[in-house]
Amino acid sequence: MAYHVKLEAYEGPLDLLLYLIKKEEVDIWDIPIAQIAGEYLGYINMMKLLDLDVIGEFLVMASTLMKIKSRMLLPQEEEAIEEEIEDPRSELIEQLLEYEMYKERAKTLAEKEEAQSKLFARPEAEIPSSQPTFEASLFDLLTAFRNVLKEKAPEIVREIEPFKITLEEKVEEILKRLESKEKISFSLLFKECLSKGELIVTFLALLELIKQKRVRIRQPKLFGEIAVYRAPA
Amino acid sequence: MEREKIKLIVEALLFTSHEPLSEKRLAEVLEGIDKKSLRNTLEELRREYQEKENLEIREVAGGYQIFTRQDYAPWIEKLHRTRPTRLSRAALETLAMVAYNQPVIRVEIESVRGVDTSGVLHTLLEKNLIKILGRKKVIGRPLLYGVTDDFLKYFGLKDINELPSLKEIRELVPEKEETDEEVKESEEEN
Amino acid sequence: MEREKIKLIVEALLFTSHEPLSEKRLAEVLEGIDKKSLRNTLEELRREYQEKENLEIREVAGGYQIFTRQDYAPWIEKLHRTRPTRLSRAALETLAMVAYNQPVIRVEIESVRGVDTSGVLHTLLEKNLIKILGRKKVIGRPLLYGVTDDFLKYFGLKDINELPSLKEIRELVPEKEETDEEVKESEEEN
Repeated sequence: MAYHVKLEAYEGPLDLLLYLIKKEEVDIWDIPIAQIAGEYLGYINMMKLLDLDVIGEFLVMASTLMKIKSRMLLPQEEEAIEEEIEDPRSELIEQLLEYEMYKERAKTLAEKEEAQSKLFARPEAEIPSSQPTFEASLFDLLTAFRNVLKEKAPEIVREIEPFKITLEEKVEEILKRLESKEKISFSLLFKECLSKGELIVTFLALLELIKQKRVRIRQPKLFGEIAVYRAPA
Repeated sequence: MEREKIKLIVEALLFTSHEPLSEKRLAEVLEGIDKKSLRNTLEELRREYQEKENLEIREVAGGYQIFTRQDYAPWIEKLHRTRPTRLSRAALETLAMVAYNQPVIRVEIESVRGVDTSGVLHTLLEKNLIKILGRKKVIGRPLLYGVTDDFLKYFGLKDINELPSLKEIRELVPEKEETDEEVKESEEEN
Repeated sequence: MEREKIKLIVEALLFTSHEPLSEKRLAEVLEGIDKKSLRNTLEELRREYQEKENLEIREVAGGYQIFTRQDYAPWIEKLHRTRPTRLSRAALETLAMVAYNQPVIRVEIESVRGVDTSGVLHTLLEKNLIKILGRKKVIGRPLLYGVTDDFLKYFGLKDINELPSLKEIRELVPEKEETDEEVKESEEEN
């Protein structure tokens, strides 16, 4: 498994470019393209050395920079006669400024997030209801299952399945596993499935157990990996 | 810490909790507080709430909890009753089946979900999220189901073609554990 | 119903609710109340809570809700053993794009951010901070995204218009090492 090195400046090609512009203290309206392009390529080489796999978008930017650089080297007088020539950098500058604007907006959102996270409201009361409700949208449901199906390549399955596991057996299996452990991670539950059929059965078993209130689904870390818990007796 | 401050903290703690908080638990949070002054604070707070007409602090199951008073129950029940209900998972799943495969008959839904869906279908019909489109021309002439305009409204869609396709959903689903990485603990960021 | 009684009921309702209550919702529960007196009551109640040191009534996502005040967060976090989690920068940037440009399609976001955002969009959909609004009537009929009520709740916004405009952002966030000329010049542009 490739390990991820995530440096602030590496979040995207524009981030890196803005970072370099600030670091070199150059004017965003008059970027010394040759210098910045050189620095940029230096960082890309470093990323290659670190074996980072996010290089695609950075390469696109590098080629844009090189293109601008070469256009800047063209003798301009001849072109200028025909029409008011545009600075080859202007499109890039526009993009950078726009991106910077959203970075600022993101920053104010982060401040609001910070402020709001310190305010606590009344918790949701556990109102007994005849029908269990879930905080899930249609999208949630489809993606959860989509994820599951995607992780297992369909090739594993042939027409002949060595054994068939029923819904009841799967329900029992999940419950049994929860006897010895407090929780099982959602993804792990599916990783161990041998066939697509078993994946589906596992998913259905889980839904069934949730419906019967025998297990609970939680995200221990807010928005994190989903875990399946034994429901309190 | 001064007494008044402790009282304010305890009140805030009781407010954010939907289960009774024991003195022990409160003492843990208010590290280093002595038992007697905590109890006095709780007593004082409780007396203050006794003056209130709508709220009270009660000792329940070895802890303290804020409740609304009996007289206010009708309004609170009404608030919860009129609360927009969320659809159950079974309902959502069945709805998805109907929306993506309509017109569809019950056995087709059941062959995927693996459980009896007559109850769910009934609920969905009642809520006017699905409707009967007609009968399928096979043996037994089973009912055909489809989604309604209310379904589209519920999910904020203009028409059925606006439903994301499975392909699009697949595109949106990130590889591996990317989702986890999107969220960083705040400490890492600082 | 007399005014004082209404206030007590409204307080009890706000007190028990885990989500913001809109005036409309409150009026439904308090059948027959006229809008003006409800609004006055809410105003009065809010002023009363302003006197409190530990609780306050805030307007969020088109409704009213009681919150504990910032200073009390450490104790409450300790009680619930929660650690605040934060959205990643990528998630915040994408959210900003969606919030300020909704309805917006994926390629528009990507053209600004310069990176693939499908993973982030998925995360945000999953957290119910954004939603699919429909499809754009262009070739390929791409999905349109917008922010949700949960977005407003998450950031404590009354409504979408409460988002600061770019000008306000500049005033609010004087950047540390950002070169002065840079800011000035882009202001001139506006």
